[in-house]
Amino acid sequence: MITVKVQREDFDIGAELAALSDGDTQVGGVASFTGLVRDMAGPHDGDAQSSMTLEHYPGMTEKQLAAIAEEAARRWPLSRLLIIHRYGKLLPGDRIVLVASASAHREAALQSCAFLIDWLKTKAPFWKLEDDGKAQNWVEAKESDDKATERWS
Amino acid sequence: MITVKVQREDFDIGAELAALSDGDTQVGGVASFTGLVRDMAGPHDGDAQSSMTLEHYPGMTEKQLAAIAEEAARRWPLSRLLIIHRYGKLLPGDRIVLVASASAHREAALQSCAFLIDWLKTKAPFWKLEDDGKAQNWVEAKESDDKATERWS
Amino acid sequence: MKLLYFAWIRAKIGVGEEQVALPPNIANVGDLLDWLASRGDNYAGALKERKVVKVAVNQEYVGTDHPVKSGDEVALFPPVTGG
Amino acid sequence: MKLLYFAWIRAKIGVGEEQVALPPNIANVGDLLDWLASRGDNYAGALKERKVVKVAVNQEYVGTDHPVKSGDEVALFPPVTGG
Repeated sequence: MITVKVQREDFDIGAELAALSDGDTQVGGVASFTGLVRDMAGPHDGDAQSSMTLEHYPGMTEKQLAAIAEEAARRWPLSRLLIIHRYGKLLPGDRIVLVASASAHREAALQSCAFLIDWLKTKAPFWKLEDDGKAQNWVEAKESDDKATERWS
Repeated sequence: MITVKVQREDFDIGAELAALSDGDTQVGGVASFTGLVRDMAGPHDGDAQSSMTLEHYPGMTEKQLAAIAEEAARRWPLSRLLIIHRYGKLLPGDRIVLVASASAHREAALQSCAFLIDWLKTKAPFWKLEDDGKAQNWVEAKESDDKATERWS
Repeated sequence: MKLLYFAWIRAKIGVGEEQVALPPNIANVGDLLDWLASRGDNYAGALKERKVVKVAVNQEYVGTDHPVKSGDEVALFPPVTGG
Repeated sequence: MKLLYFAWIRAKIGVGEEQVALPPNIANVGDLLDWLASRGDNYAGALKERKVVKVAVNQEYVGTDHPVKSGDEVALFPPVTGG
């Protein structure tokens, strides 16, 4: 019912979302959120190539993602639930993360997706190192992310 | 920026979602909701094959979906927005509808998706005729859908 | 005037679409529904529960006081159930 | 004890992982952080802003009063920024 993947490779959203309802005709809706790498080198930075490197804590990452997913499954009536998070070097436009949930009820699917991505942003041990083509810097945690997580408690 | 499709054919979610951010590296997230046909013949109904036939109002449907999408684009900072709704005869597990939105901000993407599906359920001229394998009946509008739409006004 | 019927309203009336010549005293949607209901048992039955009948004139939702004229496309249908 | 460092804490300390023998007076996470900060400028610099240092013992988030013992895996890292 809960699938968690932490991987360097890209993923196939169509196949992943299809798998969330495959063979289960009680599923009425599948909600998803895909996070993408934004371009940090602005349009005025000429040919500067920005990138992002995701570091994580192998072992703890999987445990935390599974715990977040289990919490979502306790809060909403979900049939299946998926979290995929990538690590390593990524370029603008690359997929970073996919959260998705399948439910008989659309509210449960959509709300649990919002919950998963909010919690993941404040609990899962990943760190982003941004490179705007000129300098590297570690992305700072946002207070707005803490606030977003608080609304679920 | 806004894409609306009303069609008999199935759609490729992976390709549709990829198109929502393709070439736009300011997109930080893509949210989606896919509605599926649930099986109306319960597990005790033996080999009864249920189905659902969607009737719509050609012309007005497209206008209403475009109006709903434009309203979402006014309310949230969205880069692109997609609604695909099928009509005709569908079987359990078949995709009915896809709403998706791309934004720099995850909240905007997720909330606009919830808005799109709620509004669509009360404004878009589609009607479901259920066949549980024994009898046909027109699905009744749910008060809960009206309530869900009201929270956006 | 072009009339369109959908879902169980179409099923009860028995046709999905028809062209009608408006009597001169029909000014708005309410008048039109009254007149249609008088055209036969199938119409009367389909339009009995007047408050569940949704009306679109020229593909826009309208209320019963909305004016109608002979060139309009008027659609009658039950509450929508898509999505 | 196995110590793991991530992100800029790792970069400032200069290693990602090390095995240390705990001095006998280290009872909890707070003691451990104090002792680590005394091991050199790189540690002191990395742990200067104590309130932004997150700690996991055996892969679970803990507070500074959580006990530590020699067989533990202890990780120090800044607030997470995934997703």
